[in-house]
Amino acid sequence: MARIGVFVCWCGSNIAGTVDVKRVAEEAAKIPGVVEAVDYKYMCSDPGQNTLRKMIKDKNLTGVVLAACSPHMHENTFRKAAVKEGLNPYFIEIANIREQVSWVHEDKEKATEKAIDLLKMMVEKVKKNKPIEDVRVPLTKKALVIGGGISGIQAALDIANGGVEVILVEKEPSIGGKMIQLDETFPTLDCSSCIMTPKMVEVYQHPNIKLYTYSELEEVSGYIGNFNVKIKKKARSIVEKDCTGCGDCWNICPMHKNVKSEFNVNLSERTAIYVPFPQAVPLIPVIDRSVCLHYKKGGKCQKCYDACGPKCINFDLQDEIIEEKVGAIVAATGYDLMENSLYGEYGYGQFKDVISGLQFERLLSASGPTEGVVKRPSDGKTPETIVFIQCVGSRDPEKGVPYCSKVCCMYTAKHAKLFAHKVHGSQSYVFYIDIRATSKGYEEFVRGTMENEGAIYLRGRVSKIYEDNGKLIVKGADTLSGNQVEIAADMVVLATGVIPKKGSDKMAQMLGISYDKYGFYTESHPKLRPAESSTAGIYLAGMAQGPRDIPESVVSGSAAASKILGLFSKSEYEVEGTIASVNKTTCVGCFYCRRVCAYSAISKEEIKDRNGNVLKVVANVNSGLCAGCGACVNACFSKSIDLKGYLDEQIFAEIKSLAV
Amino acid sequence: MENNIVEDVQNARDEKEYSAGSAKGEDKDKEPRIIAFVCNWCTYNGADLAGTSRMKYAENVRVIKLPCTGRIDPLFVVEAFKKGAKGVLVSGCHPGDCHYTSGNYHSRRKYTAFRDLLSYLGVDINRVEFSWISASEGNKWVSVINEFTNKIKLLPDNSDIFSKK
Amino acid sequence: MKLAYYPGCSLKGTSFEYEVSLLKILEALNIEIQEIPDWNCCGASAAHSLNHNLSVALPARNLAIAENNGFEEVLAPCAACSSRLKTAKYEMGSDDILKKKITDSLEMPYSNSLNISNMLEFLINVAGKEKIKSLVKKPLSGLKVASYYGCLLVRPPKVMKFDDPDRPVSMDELVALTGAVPVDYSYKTECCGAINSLSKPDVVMALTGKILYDIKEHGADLVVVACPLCHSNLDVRQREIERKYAERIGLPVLFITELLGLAFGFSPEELAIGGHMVTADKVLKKIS
Amino acid sequence: MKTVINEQERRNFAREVESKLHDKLAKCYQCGKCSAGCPVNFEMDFTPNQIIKMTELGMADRVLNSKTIWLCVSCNTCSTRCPKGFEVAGIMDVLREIAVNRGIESKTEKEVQTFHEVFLDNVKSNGRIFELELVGKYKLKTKHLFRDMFLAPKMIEKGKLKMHSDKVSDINQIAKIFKDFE
Repeated sequence: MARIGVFVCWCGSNIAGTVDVKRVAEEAAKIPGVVEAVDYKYMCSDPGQNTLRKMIKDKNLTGVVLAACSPHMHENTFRKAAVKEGLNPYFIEIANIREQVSWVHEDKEKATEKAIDLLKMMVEKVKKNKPIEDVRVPLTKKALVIGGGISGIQAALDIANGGVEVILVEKEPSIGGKMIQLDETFPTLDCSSCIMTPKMVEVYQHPNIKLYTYSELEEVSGYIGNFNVKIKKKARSIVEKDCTGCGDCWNICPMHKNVKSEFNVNLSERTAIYVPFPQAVPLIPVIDRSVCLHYKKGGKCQKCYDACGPKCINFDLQDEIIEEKVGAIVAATGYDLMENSLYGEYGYGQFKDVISGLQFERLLSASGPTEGVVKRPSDGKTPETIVFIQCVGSRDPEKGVPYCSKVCCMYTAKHAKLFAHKVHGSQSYVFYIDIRATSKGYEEFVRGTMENEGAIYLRGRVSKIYEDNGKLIVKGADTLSGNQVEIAADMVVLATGVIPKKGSDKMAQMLGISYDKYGFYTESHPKLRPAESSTAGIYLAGMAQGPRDIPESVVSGSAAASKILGLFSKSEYEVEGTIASVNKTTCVGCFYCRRVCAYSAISKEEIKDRNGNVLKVVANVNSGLCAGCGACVNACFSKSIDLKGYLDEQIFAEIKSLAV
Repeated sequence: MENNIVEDVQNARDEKEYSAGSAKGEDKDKEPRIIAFVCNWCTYNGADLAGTSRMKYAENVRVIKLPCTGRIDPLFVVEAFKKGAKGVLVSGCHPGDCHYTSGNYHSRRKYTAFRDLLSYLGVDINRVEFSWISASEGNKWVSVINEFTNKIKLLPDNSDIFSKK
Repeated sequence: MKLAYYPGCSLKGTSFEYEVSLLKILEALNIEIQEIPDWNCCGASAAHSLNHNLSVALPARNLAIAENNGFEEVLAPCAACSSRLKTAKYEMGSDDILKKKITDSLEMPYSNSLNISNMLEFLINVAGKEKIKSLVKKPLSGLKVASYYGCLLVRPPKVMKFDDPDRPVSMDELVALTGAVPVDYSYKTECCGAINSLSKPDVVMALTGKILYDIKEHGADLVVVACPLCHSNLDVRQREIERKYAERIGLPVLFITELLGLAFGFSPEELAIGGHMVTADKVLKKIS
Repeated sequence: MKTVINEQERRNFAREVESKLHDKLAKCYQCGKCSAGCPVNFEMDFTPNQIIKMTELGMADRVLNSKTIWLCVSCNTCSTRCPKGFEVAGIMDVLREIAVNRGIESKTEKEVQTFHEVFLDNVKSNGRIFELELVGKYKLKTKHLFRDMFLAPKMIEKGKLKMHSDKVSDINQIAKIFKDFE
């Protein structure tokens, strides 16, 4: 039988001024199960707390109800006091008679009535309370970062510098991501590879970072603090530890000039055995088995093997599966650019001199196919007039995506600026719809491109590009003057829209995190928890969340890292005990609960007999993942899930107490 | 310890008398009672804000706090009417703001379907209100409570809501 | 499958060559078609310019007659006609009220289920490229042919649902089947001025001129089209354009059916190629 | 140019167009791709994107009296390339129809309007187009008697101009369609 103690707080005159606290206490004392009801001036004060503790001890209380201020104010204060007397903290309930009564009502009679009601509700609830233990989850203090672009690198370095081991997995043969392909970066025009390469090397040499390049995530299971991951290390055909990166192999490869370079976005060629670019990290080649003659012609060609001094080429190497245990994961899988060939009217793929923004970066780059001299892909001539078209694929719900890709306004302004610097007397035309230049120094940067470099900005889209006598005739609109305009250009650069990395939806499914209709990962809360995914222990960084520029990507990488370091700073991960639990006897295994759970906290559990035969499959709540929202309780058809602290019987008791 | 047992027995006896007593005290002219099921993160905080801002509103509402509107079982609403409530308010975070990502959507979907059932049971669906009130909308809490209370007061007083007319 | 044939007004008038050649190649392909009984004009641009409902109702009568005669597929060789028939089907498919009004007015049951093809769609989807290729007896090797699509064969894509609206390939593929070389050029889908031929001849000549000179520049021997209106603008007005811009063009404009007919071994006379304003004699010598 | 916007008029006109168009004017974000690709834009007094904006703002007089709506050849380049999938060509049809319903005669593009009218008359009386009659009536109406006259002899010689036409035999049904929808 319950032994409830009731305390009615005056809160000075804050409550006592409007509520007849004496009467509330008197009424409370009449409720069966209440062994004593007192009123007191300030329950949250030390003497107030001592009164509480004394009564718990003296009257051997099984539950306490305070009629006081909002539980958001002092629930924790009173819970702590209760724990000191050996009472489970979840046996403290608070009737909010300040914010919900004394401060919002004036009629003392009615206010007192309401206060008594609220108190009664809590007394009935606390009678049904059950002890709840907070959940403690052990932590494996090692992090996994997926994606070796700038945000992934930043996250890995920050975590590693915090003294925690990191595994960095990159799909491509080298880390560096998209940023290493860029020439100079807005708005400061610092050279991308100059600031990126040292970071890549730091990753490679960091004692706390284990780097897996040319590797992909194969499987993820477990939960916060306890993830098991399988990484597929694709066969490079090179014994990595022996390779010196001397280059003898790729220099002799007969597939010279036969394979389009991914790094230079098809503007140059690479060999079958190759490093994607000279500053690649690690500087270890990989054999592209889809084009290598050794694999295609039954082992006849082995020129690279013959040329290799340390004999580190092994054509028979197989993919390896590596298993790791980690406590937290950063998903920094990055982005892709939309397919320009969707726009038949722009002739991408048809006209050689219509190129993408990323291709223009490669043309500008000193390490690019033209060594930084701007040349037309068609005839190698230096272009004098370039037309830049913004919003190609972005803000285009018909053929592309409806959202703004955020970086194109800025990189186009940068392109026009760098083009003016590189080719004297040249002219840029930029077709735009709106200019979005909202970060520090951005607006000034764009204005500078117009005012100092003489780029002409036209507000409107381009409808069609024709080829005429080696020129590209760009037919667009200038909506400000209300004119159709035609510009004869030597080259056209399309500012292509940003989309999530191919396969990011599959990755999200593997990780059990939510993603939007485009495939961008969604934050746990768009404003307040931007670094967290919907799943505990998995964090987000970079363009995988949506279009953003380099500074923002770096910030997000650091944010994810700091969240992980914070998580790992404790010995165990603590979760409030108010989570769902399953009655496995009545659960029928329909798993409708799984469909509503936003946290992937419900797994399938097999109930077996002594011989190991599966009797039935039931739902199991993973306490590390459950956030305690209770959606599953409501979804359960057989009433087999309940939420600790908000049990059905508790809520019904509250309602019942109001019966008239 | 022994003392406790004596008290317990006394308590059990009291419980019966107490319920009988409160049933006796039933008052026909009593103000209609409204039960509000609210989520812990948005609406409960909104109501707290109304309090700290010392806004005034009708006394009829009794709040039951839950973590999320997604936890609010439609049976709670039925139970509330059975126990004499004249109106039930369900309120949580705005679409897109749910602390638990999607709980409020589950809730909304459930209530769209639930309205017909309530009406079938004989409850005037005007007695059930669904609203989004954020933690910053103390004033909205006040206006929702006042408007809903007025609406309930204007409805014909059929104290036994479950008896089909 | 019963194939209905909707000739439209032009094929019975100014573009009779189109019909003549069409019937020839269908005969060779062994495809039987039947004219929709008592068909009426689709209303063309005039109807949709002035009265939306009428622009759906006029083609709907033809579709309803075809449906009630047990046809499942309609060939409308004229690009404008096929566009109007397809648009009518699209509009009635998305507007139940309009569909009801129209069927009430026609006093005929109508389910809106016919499949409508323009000439290119018909040749590729119904006749089939394999079969066409197998009938080529006299390959047109050495002939450089520019395909001109214009507007209504591929636009708007949500109604046409055929080929790429900005980089179409279907007609070029048909040209390639004949052994001729398809010529790539910029203005494949630019508008020739269409219906404004009579009311705004200057505009039409400017637009058509641009297309013809571009084709000429890219070295084509002749142009193929699948639209009577395109043909009329490119062929009938060509001499006038030459005079206006004081530069010779001399590009014969053939219907795609005529080109296929030549490759199938029919004589120019059988295909009524002599009916064109710009003579094709010189070009035809290249292949004879 | 200055326009004082009367909200009631603005709303009435925009709604009339939207309901006939089955599309929302607000969808247009004025990128101008329609105007950029329009083959006859060079003859127009307002670009297509301006027409859309002016319609949204309720400038009925200016829009319905514009050259643009009559110069549009319905080639659908605009609608095809519109990133928002807006019915650009469609709005021209709607505006022409509204102009005709309001009895507005185009001052500058009378020929286009007349041609469409003569064309429909021809359909109404024959069920099909009798090209010779169509051309003849159009020339009489516009008094452009001699324009294109030099084409005629050669066209007759080539067999392109037929001297008679086939009529639709159930001409009553055609009349009924016109009656029901005109």
